[in-house]
Amino acid sequence: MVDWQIDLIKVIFIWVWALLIAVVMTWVERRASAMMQDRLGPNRAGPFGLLQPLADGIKLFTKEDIIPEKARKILFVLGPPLFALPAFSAYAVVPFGDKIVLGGKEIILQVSDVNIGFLYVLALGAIGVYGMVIGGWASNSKYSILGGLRATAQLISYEVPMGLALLTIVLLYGTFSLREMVLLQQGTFLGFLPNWGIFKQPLGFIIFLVAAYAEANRVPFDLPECESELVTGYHTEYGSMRLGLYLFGEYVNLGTLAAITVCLFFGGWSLPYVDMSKFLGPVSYGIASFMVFFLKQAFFLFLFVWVRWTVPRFRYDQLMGLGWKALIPLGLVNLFVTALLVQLTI
Amino acid sequence: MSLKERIKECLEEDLLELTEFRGDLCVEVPKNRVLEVMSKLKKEAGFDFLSDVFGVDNLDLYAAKAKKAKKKTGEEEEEEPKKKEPPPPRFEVMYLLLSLSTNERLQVKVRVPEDDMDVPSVTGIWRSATWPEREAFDMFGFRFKGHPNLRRLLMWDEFEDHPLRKDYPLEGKGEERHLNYDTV
Amino acid sequence: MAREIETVCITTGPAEVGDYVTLNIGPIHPAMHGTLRVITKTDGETIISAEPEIGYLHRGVEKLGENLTYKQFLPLTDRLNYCSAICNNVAYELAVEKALGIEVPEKAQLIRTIMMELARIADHEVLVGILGVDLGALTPFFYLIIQREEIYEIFEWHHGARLTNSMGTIGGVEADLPDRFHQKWPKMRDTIRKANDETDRLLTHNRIWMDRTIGVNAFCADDALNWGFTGPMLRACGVKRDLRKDEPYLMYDQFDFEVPTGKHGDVFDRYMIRMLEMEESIKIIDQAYAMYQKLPEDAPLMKKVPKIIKPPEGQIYHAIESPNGELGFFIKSDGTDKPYRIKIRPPCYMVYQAFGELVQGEMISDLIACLSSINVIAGELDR
Amino acid sequence: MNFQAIQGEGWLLTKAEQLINWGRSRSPWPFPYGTACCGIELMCALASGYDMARFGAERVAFTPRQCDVLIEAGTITKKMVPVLKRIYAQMAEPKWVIAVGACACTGGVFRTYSTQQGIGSVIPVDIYIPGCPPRPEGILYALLKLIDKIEADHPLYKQRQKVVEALEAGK
Repeated sequence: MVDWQIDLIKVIFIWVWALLIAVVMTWVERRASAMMQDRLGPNRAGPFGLLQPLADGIKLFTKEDIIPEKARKILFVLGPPLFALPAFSAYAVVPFGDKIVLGGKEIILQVSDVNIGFLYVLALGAIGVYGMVIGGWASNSKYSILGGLRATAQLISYEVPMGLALLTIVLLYGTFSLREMVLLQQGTFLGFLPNWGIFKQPLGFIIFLVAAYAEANRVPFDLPECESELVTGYHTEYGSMRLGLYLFGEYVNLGTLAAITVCLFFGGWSLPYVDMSKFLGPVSYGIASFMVFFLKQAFFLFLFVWVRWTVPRFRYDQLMGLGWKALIPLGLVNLFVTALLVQLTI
Repeated sequence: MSLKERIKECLEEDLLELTEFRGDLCVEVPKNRVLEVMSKLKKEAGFDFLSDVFGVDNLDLYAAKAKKAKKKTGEEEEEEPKKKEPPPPRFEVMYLLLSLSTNERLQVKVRVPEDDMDVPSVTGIWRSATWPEREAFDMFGFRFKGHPNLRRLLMWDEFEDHPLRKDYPLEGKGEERHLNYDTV
Repeated sequence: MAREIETVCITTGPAEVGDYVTLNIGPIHPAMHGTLRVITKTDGETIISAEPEIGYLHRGVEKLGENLTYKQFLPLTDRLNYCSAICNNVAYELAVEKALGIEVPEKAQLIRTIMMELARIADHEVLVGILGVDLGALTPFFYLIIQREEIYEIFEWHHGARLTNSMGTIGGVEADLPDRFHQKWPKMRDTIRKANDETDRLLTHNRIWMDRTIGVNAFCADDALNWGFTGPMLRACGVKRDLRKDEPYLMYDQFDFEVPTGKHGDVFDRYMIRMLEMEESIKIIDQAYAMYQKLPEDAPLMKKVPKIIKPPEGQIYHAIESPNGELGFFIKSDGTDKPYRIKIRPPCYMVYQAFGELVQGEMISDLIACLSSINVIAGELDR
Repeated sequence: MNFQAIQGEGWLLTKAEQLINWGRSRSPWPFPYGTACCGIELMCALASGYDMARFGAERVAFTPRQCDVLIEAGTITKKMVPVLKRIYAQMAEPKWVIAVGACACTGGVFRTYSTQQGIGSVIPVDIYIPGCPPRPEGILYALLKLIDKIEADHPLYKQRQKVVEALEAGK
């Protein structure tokens, strides 16, 4: 196989994977929330209601497509794809496994190992905001615009602590490439802990996780589409498949964030204390590393759902206060201390 | 001192009538003295809580009474139509007062004739009269003088009648609210 | 923390300066419980003025009452506060009984008490659940709803309806406590406590919950009395007033229970008072049930009342402590079989008229929290 | 091309119709227009004990654009009628309406000056549920009936007619 064919296969694989995660997450969220609330959840479409997302998709596709008369039509149409696409694209730099040997060729399980992969992820995360703001503004509805405004303020202010938390990681590993970071997390730390980012940067991890929840618009930070206040926020006026794209993009986004959390803080595809490559064949090692990565990612996806159905949501000013008054100073202190430690140990 | 005596002492000449039924005291006061009476009751008699304000339409009550009287007296009345007294005021406004310290309740009644629907508003004494007075305006048509915002409360703004009046039919006169995108 | 609120009339509002956005919330809005509508002027997220508009569920109950006989009006009282219909039924029955000048037998009083307190628990459970939903915590709602279903089961055994109970009649109650109640209650007491405990653990000490509720919409006692607040809303402001204690009806003067009061009148206090009141209600039911068990089994349930009820001419007002506050019925009788005028004094009506002042200067999220914590039931608000 | 295949018993369009109906009937997102007592029972039907979400009626959204089934639970007063009309107009096709309870069906006990005597005269209604209020089971039963109705629908009827007309013109 030539290189471009391999790349194509990897791209298709990652698209299907992202889509599958989004679809399954829709189902998991509904069923898991139902289980937490002493209910059953959707169980009529297919076995255990597994086909529920498909039914929703078919329904949304065949629904009448309404563009409100007074909406900005071009922007209204542009909003949902702008929201969903960056989330998909961010998957490109996620190393979802170590490597696999096929036909004597060593293939890295990552679409492209960009050496600034890290910045790429941050940049795409920021672009996703436009989808919400444009959608909110173009709808010409007061609830939508309030949702859009909340989204902007929230996402921009949580980019900063997220960036600070990530900077400490960069300082620690001395690289911008996600793959190299994962490789640096093999082995043990202090002799008994896995050499994972979370043990070296516990504070950074907490800041990153909180910021990730805010980036993903999940409770307790789901202010842009907070149901009881703004009806459904920025996508109040959206119906049919455009709404589907927004809902879908949200789950893809969750998948990306979970994957990046795993890469940065939980050793990516590597298992602690065990080196899988020693006793597994080249092909099975590739698959196993992917499975390990996927399981770790699944845990974080479930964490998103778990938190979503447990806590109440913040108020707008409290959210801002948490971002600017707690997370950013903490992030700065953390960055400073890390820089000092890195300087001293080198 | 019993409540009755206290009320009598407090209201003096403003007390037109004092009735008691099953332990509920009801005093009638003149319409133009409502504000003074209420402040007196609040400050001197200790009725510091306004439970409710509403109207009563006595149209049917008077009609039934006249019918009864007619039955009793037979044809006598027809012979002397000139002697008819001017009809009693049609409406009443009721105020339900409560004393938080002694837990006593008092009903204050004001008679309002149909041709003069102006009643002084007590919103200056109790803010709690704001919506009840608006509702009384909506349902009976009392004009509360001094009310900050006397608009219809329960019915829509374009509605013309006052539904709780006795001469308004139960099923209405077929009013409908029409679609108006500016005011919905 | 009770702050002084300047006396700006809500309806005239502040002068029209600046660029404010008029945001219409309701009547169909997730937090508006179906039929409420608030027109707000906002500056960003801050509310400059809010004016509630009601009447979207005005069904003409009072006019209808003038055209129905005393017994026929009873089912209509269910549809006032449909979250705790039994309290409305009993309030109306007590008012008519007062007009008739009769007192119902002890057993009937105890059954009424038990049912009313169960209804109070059901009502408070809905309120706490909905408050959670409106603040983003959905899960406690489901835990509480399950308990409410259990309470509904008891109602169903006793008088055959879940929601619109029409319990009892003028002069007593029609049926004894169902047999299954005796087995059910001891178990249910624990499950109610467990659900409350779970809710308590999920919400009360949750940092976000505390941030969202403590100090929000604080209201001082003087203002509250001036606006005509009653019930939990008034008690949250620190006024210890409960008609069950102050003007005892039925046999409430014989029970031993506490009246929980708050301090600041904020959303958190209102929430806590409801949580504590549920516990007090359980206590009352236990005592009433103990007294009930001491009575002979063939004790009368009904006072003899004529088939057609014709109270003598006169007017009475009788109020009880419903879950929302003082629920009063004013009945003017002209000696016929139909009430000449019925006026219902709904508790949330008086609270909701102060809504503009309650939320002025707060944020949109607080408006939602405030509305949920008042527990406005459109049925009794608009009648 | 076989003419028979298009005229109604055809394979492709019928299967497409079945697929669409399957999707629609498995995800009837409700718009809970609960105004009065029935709204509380609707809430019970959505909550744990009865769990309407089993049938896919999960995502309760209060924006008419995103919903399929308008569940009108409770009295509609004359003051509310314009709002109801507007909400119905804002919903995207295909849309269905369930009228829950006596008040929504006929006005119920409230035969008064301010109550709309049944919403059937204002918006088209698919399913009426009697009861004051109906039990949650009643609401679930109505939803199942609605699902039956959706499954018997012909969403591609217009397209089919077009093909038939084109073929007939070409003959």
